[in-house]
Amino acid sequence: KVGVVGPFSGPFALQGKNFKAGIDAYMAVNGAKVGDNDVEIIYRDVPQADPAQSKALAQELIVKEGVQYLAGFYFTPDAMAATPILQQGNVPMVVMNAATSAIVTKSPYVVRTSFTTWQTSTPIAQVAKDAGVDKVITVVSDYGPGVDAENAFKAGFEKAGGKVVEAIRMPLSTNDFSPIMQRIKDSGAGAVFAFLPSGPTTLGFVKAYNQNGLKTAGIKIFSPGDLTQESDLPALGEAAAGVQTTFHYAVSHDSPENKAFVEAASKAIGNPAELSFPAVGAYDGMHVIYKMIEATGGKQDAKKAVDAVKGLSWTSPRGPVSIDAESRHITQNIYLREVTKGPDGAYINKEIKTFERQGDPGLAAAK
Amino acid sequence: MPAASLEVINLSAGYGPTRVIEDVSFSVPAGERLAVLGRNGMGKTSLFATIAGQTRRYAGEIRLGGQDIASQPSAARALSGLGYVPQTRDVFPSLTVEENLFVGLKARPKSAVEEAYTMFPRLKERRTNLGSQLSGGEQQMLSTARTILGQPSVLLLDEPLEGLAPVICEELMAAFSLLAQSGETTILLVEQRIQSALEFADRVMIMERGRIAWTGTPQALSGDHDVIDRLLGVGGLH
Amino acid sequence: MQTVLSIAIDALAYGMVLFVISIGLSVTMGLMRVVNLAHGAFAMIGGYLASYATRDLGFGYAPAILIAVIATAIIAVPIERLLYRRIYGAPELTQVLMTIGITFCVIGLANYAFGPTLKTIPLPETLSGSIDLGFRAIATHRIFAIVCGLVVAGGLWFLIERTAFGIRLRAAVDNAPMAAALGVRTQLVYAVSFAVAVGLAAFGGVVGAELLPVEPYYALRYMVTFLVAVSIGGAGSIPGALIACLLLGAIDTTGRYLAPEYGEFFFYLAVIVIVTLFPRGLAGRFK
Amino acid sequence: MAALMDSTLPTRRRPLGTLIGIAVIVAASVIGYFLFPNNLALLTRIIATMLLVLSIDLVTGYCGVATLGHAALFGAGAYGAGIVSAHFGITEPLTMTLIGAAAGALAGLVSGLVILRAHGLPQLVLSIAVVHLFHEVANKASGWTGGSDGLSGITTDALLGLFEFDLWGRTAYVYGIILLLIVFVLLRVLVQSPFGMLARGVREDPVRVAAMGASVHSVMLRMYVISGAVAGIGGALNAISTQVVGLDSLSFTMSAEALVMLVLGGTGSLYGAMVGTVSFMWFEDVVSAANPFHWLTIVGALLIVVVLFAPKGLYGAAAAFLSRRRGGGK
Amino acid sequence: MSLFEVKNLRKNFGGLAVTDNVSLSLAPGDRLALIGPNGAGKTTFVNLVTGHIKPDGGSIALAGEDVTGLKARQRVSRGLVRSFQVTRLFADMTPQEHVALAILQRDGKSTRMFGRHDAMRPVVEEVGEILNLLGLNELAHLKVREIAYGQQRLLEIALAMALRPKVLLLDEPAAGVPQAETARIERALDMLPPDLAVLMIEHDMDLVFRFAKRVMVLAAGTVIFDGSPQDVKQDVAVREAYLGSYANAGSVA
Ligand SMILES: Nc1ncnc2c1ncn2[C@@H]1O[C@H](COP(=O)(O)OP(=O)(O)OP(=O)(O)O)[C@@H](O)[C@H]1O
Ligand SMILES: Nc1ncnc2c1ncn2[C@@H]1O[C@H](COP(=O)(O)OP(=O)(O)OP(=O)(O)O)[C@@H](O)[C@H]1O
Ligand SMILES: [Mg+2]
Ligand SMILES: [Mg+2]
Repeated sequence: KVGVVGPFSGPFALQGKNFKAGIDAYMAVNGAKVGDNDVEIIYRDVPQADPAQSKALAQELIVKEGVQYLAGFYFTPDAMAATPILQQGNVPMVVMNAATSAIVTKSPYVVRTSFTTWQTSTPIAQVAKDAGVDKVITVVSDYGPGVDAENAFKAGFEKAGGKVVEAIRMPLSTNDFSPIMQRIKDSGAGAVFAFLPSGPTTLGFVKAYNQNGLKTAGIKIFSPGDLTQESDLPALGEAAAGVQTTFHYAVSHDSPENKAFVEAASKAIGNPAELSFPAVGAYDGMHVIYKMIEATGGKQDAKKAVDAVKGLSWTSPRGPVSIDAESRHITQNIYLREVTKGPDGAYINKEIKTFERQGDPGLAAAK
Repeated sequence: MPAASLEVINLSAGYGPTRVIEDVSFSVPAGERLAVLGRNGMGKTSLFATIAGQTRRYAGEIRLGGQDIASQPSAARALSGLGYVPQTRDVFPSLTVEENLFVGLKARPKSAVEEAYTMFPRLKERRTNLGSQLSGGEQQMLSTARTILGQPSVLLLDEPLEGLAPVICEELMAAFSLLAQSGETTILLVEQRIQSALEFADRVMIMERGRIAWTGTPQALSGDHDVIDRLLGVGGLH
Repeated sequence: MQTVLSIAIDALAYGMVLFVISIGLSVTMGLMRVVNLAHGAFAMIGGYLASYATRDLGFGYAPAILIAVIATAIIAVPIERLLYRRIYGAPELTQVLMTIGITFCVIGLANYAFGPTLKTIPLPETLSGSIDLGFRAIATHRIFAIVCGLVVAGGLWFLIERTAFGIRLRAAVDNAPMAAALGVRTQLVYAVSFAVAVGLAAFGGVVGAELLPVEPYYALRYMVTFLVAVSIGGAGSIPGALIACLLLGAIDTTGRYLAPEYGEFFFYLAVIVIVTLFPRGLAGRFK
Repeated sequence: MAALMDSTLPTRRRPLGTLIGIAVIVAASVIGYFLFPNNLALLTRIIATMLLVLSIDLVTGYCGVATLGHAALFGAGAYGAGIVSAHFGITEPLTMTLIGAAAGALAGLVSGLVILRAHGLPQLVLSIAVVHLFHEVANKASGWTGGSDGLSGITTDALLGLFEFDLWGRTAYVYGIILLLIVFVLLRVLVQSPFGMLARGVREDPVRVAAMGASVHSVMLRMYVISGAVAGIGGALNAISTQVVGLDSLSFTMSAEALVMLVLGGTGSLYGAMVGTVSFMWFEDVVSAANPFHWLTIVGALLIVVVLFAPKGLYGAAAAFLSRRRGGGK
Repeated sequence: MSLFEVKNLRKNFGGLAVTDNVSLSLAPGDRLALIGPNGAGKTTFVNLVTGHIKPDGGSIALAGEDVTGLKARQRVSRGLVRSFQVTRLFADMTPQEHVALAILQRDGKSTRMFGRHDAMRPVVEEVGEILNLLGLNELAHLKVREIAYGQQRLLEIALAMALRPKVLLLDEPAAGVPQAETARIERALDMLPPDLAVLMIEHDMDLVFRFAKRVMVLAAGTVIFDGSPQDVKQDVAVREAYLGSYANAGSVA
C-alpha cells in the first residue's frame, strides 16, 4: 500500500494530476503487482502548502490506511512535516517533487526522485558564462526555492569567473513585471537569471521581457526549467521562443524509455499538453518503491527498504539516474534546453546540451 | 390623476407569526379625508404599510379605484397612484435633497421639483445637501414633498407633522386641505395631534389592537368623551 | 529623471489596467452594497469566452470583447435572479459566504470545461507591438488599456451620477422598500445594474488578460487585489476608484522598482496608511 | 486575562447552558475518539481550527468587526510556540501553549490597533493588509521561521512528563479537547458577562454605546486581545501536534477559510463557531478524499445552499427550528 | 454657580453657519426648553456640546471643568447625557438589557468579564423601577426591533435616566409619542432629581409650556430669545419665525 500526498485540487492541481499520471503510467507499464504483492495507491489532497494538514493526512495514511510507503509531496513544508513520523511508523518516504536540499537530512527514511533547485540552477551558470556573459542580474521569486536558485546560480557563476551585479527578489504575488524589466535594463547586466515557479506569472514575466524591449536589446534570459514548464508552453508560445533553461527533464527527451513513458502518461493524464516534470518524478518514484517492495517481499521494514535502493541506478525516461547512497537523493543528467517549435508546430523544450551525472550541490553548500 | 377611492376588505397582516392587523375592512370614497387615530402600537403604521405593500399581507383585498392591488408589488401600486409617506421618513441618506425629489417624480419632467420648493422653500436652500445631513424637520418635509410630487390619487400620511415647527404644521395642514379640495387626492392621515387631525378630517377611524374600534365624524368624536378616554386615552381635548 | 518618468509610465499603465478590471466591482459593492467576491469569477468567464472566441472560433479581438461582455452579462442574469437577489441587504458576511461559494463553483466548472492550463487571448496586429517613447518602450496594448479605462470611467460616472437610472439605483440601494413605495421597480433596476457590473468585469477580464492571465484560479488569485482597489477608492465612487487604482499602481510600481524584495511590504503598509488617513476611502459615499 | 482567571467563581444563574455545552463537547470528543481512532490527527487539527474560529467569532460575531486577517493571530501563536521550542529549547507543552497564547494576544493587540481604525469595507481591507504584513515578516525572517520551507525542528516533551505525543496523536487529541473545554467555559462566562453584553451593544450601534459613556475602542481592543489569546492557543496546539509551522498558518487563505466556517455555522454564538468548523472540515475531508479533483465545486455549492436555506448559519437555523418547534408545541 | 456653561459656540457646515456664537448657561434644577424652526441648529447644538461633532470655536464647561477637548464618552461619564432625536437603540437587545447596560456602565461595571447582569440584584431592581416608570414593563423581554416606535422613544428616555446625569439634554423626547403617552414622559421628567439641569428640544408646545421654566429660541443658528414661557408668546419675532398661530390658540392649561 502506498499513500500519496499531493495537490490534487486548488491552484496546483495540475501538478498533482501529473503525479497521478506518472504513477498510473508506471503501473500501466509494469503491472500492479510486485511478486505476489498487489500495489494499491491511496491519494490524499493537500491543495496548498499546509504542513499541518500534510502531517495529519500522512498520519492517517499510516495508522488508518496502514500504508507501507509514503510518496508524493509537492511542497517542501509538507514533506518536512511528515518526516518526524517516518521512524515511529516504520515507513519510508519517496519525495516526488519537493525541491529543497535539506529534506533528505530530516530522516534517514527519505528518498528523493525529483530534483533540487540547486541541482537544476547550477549548470546554467556555466551556460551563461560560455555564452560570453560576464555580468548577470538575478531575478527570483521571494520564497525558499527562489532563494535557493539565486544562491546556486551565484555560487556557480562566480566560480566560473562571472559577476552577479544585482540580485532582485520579487514578491510571489507580482503581476506587473515592467518595473522589474526596467531595473534589469538599468543594471547594465548582459543577461538575466530568472527563477519563477511555473504557472500564470511566468507568462506575464516573459511577455514583459519582450514588450519592454529587453529581447531586442539582446539581454538573454537564463533560467531553470520551471520557467518554461511544458504545460505553460502553449500559452507562452512565441513569447518564450529562444529562452534557454536547464532542467532534469523535458517531455521532448529523445529516448525509447521516454517515448514509452510519454505514451503511457499521456493516456493517463488525458490531455498530453498538460504533461510535465512532476510526472517523471512520480514515475521514477514508483520505480524506487517497486524495488523496495521487491527487497522486503512486501513486509513492512523501512530500513531494509531504504537500504535496498541506496546506490540503485537505472535508466529513467529522463536518462540514466541513480540514488546517491549517502544522501538518498537522485543523481541525474541536467539538460540545457531551448524553447523552439517542434515538428508538429507546437512549442517544446528542445534539449541541446547535457551535463552528466549531477549530484545535489545544495547539500554540499549547506555543509 | 383624479382622486380615487380606497377599499380595504377583510385585511389581515403582520410580522412573521405575530398578526398586527386583524380582519380590517373600511372604505374611503374618492376625495375624502380620513383620519386614523389610536394609541401607541395599535397598528396604524402597520395598516398603512400593508396598503403600500411593505408588510406581509395574510389575507384580504385592497382596492384602489375599484381595482384589486393586493397582490401587486409595492412599486406597481405606487405607479397606479398610491402615495405613502412613512412614519420613519426614510429619506435616502446618500442622495441629495434634489435627487431625493427626482426619485418621487415617477415619469414627470425634472422641472416639476419646483412645486416641492414652492411648498417648502427650506428644501430649496438645502437642495445640494445629502439626505443624511438634514435636520429632523427637514427630513419630514422632504419625505412628504417627494411623495406629493408623484401626484398620487390616494395619499397615506403617517404622522407627517412629527417634528415640525408649529408654523410649518399649520402651513402643511393647509396644503393638505388644498390638495384634498382640488379633488385630485384622497387622503388618509395618521396623526398624534388629535386636534389637528379632527380639524382636517371628514371622518375619523380609531384603531385598537389591530382592529377598527370606532368610526364616525370628528364632531361625533369630540362629543363622545367615553370613546376618547377609552380608545385614545387623552384626558379631554382643549 | 528618466527613471522617474519611466516609473510614472508603468504606474499609470498598471493602475489603469487595475481600474478597468475592478471598476465593475465598485458598482456591485459600492452601489448595490454586495460584497461580491465573485467579481473575479465573472472577469474570468469573460476571459475564457474571449479566448474561446478568438482561438477556437476564429473571431477577431474586437468582436471577441463584445461577445465576452454580452455573453457574460447574459450568464449573469439567471445567477442574479436565483442567487444574488437573495442576498441584497443581507449582512456582509452572508454575502461573503454566498459569493465565495459562487467563486468556488465557477473555478471548478472552468477547470472542468477548459482545463487547468493558461489561456491567452491573441492580440490583433495593431495592439501587439510596442511603442517607443524615446526613452523607453511601452506595449501598445497598455495604451489601449489606458484609453479603455478613461472611457469606462467617464461613461460610468455619467450613468450613475447624471441619469435618472443612476439616481433610482442609488435610491434603491439606500432604502429599497421606500424606493419601491415611490414607484421605482427595484428588481429591474438591480438586475440591469448587475448585468452592467458583470459586463464590466468581463470587459476588464479580457482587456487585462495580458497582465493577469486567464486560468481557473484567476477568481481567487486576484480577489484581494480587486477588493483592496475598490475599498480604498471608496466603494461606489468612480473617481475614487480611479484615483485609488492609480495610487496603488504607483505605490506598487515604485516599490517594485526601488525595493522589490519589500514590494509586498510597502504595498500593504501603504494600504494601511491610506485607510487610516481616509477611513471611508478616498472618495467614499456617505454611509 | 486577569479578569478571566477570576471566573472560577460559580455563575449563579443558568449555568445549565454551559453544562450542556460541556457535556456535548465531551460526548462528541469521546464519540470522535472511538469512531475515528485512526483520524485523531485530523480531529486535532479541527480543534485547533475551532479555536481560531471561536476567536474570530469574538470580534466578528460579538463586536461586529469584519475580518479577513485573523490567521495573523493564529500564526503568531503557532510561531511563538514553535520558535521557543526550536530555537530556545523550551519544549514543555503547557509552557509552549501559554507562550502561544501570549504571542496571539500580542498579535491581537497589534492588529486590533490597526484594524479598529476604520469601519466596514475599509476595515476588511485593513485586516487583509495586516495578515499579509505578518506573512511577509515571517517570510523575511527566515532565520527564525524557516521562511517558506516552514519552521521544522519543533520538539515537545511528554505532557505533564507522563504522556508522550505519539504517532496516533492520542495525547495531542486529548490535550486539544482539554484546551477547548477550558476556552469554551471561559468564553461562555465572558459572553454572558456585562462585558459580553457591552460588546453586543457595540456591534449594534457604537454611537449609542459611546452616548452611554463607554469607550467603544477600548471594548473592541480588549476583545481583540482576548481573541488573540484564544487564536494563539489554537496556533500553539497546531505547532505542538504537527511539529512544523508553515507560512500558511499566517495566510489570507486560512483567514478566509476560517471566516467561512464561522459564517457557515452562524455568527454570534459559540456553538455556531464550533458547529461550523466541524461541518466544514468534515465535509472537506470526506469530499476531498472521495473526489479530490472536484471537491471545490461541491464545497462551493454547499456554501450557496447554506446561504439560501439557512442564512443564519447551520446552528442559527437549527436553533430557530427548535424554538419554533417548542413554540408550536405549547 | 452655573453647572453647565457654553460660550460662543460656533459651527459651519460648508459655509452655512449652523451654530453662530451661541452661549447658554444652566444652573442645577433648571428646566430649559430649546425651541426654534426646523433646521435652526438645535440638534447640531446638542451634538456639539455632547462631543459628537467638533465645534469650530467656543468653549463648554461642566461643573467648572472645561470639557471642550474631551471625547463624547468622557463627557457622559462626567454627567452630560443626551437622548437622540431619531432613536438609536440596539435592535437585537431587549429593553431590560438596554437599561441594565446603562446602569452597569454608570457604576463602572460594564467591562466586568464574569457574572451575569440578571444575577446582580440591585441592577435587576433598578431596571425594574425605571421600566415601570415608563410603562415598558410588559415589553422588558422583547427585542427592541419588535416594539412600536413610540415605545422605543420611551426607552430612549429610560436609558438617559438610568445614567443619572447632572445635565440632561433631551432631543424631541415626545416626537412619535402619542399625546396619551406624553403624560408618561412628563411623569418621568417629574421624577428626575430636582438638582438635575434639563435642556429639552421639542416641537410639542403643550409639553414645552408645561415643562419649561425658561425658554430659549434658536433661529438660523443664533439665539433670538431667552426668557420666561409667558414672555415668549408675546415676542413678535418668535411668533413669526416659529409659533405662528399657536401663540394665540394653544392653551397652556
Ligand atoms: N418589525 C416588526 N416585527 C414585529 N412586530 C412589529 C414590528 N413592527 C411593529 N410591530 C408590532 O406591531 C404592532 C403595531 O405597530 P405599529 O407600528 O403599526 O403601531 P402604531 O399604531 O403605528 O404605533 P405608533 O403610534 O407608535 O406609531 C405593535 O405592537 C408592534 O410591537
Ligand atoms: N453634516 C452636515 N452638513 C451640512 N449641513 C448640515 C449637516 N448637519 C446638519 N446640517 C444642516 O444644519 C442645519 C441645522 O440642523 P439641525 O439638525 O441642528 O436642526 P434642528 O434645529 O435640530 O432642526 P429640527 O427641528 O428640524 O430637528 C440644517 O439645515 C441641516 O441641513
Ligand atoms: Mg406608527
Ligand atoms: Mg433636530
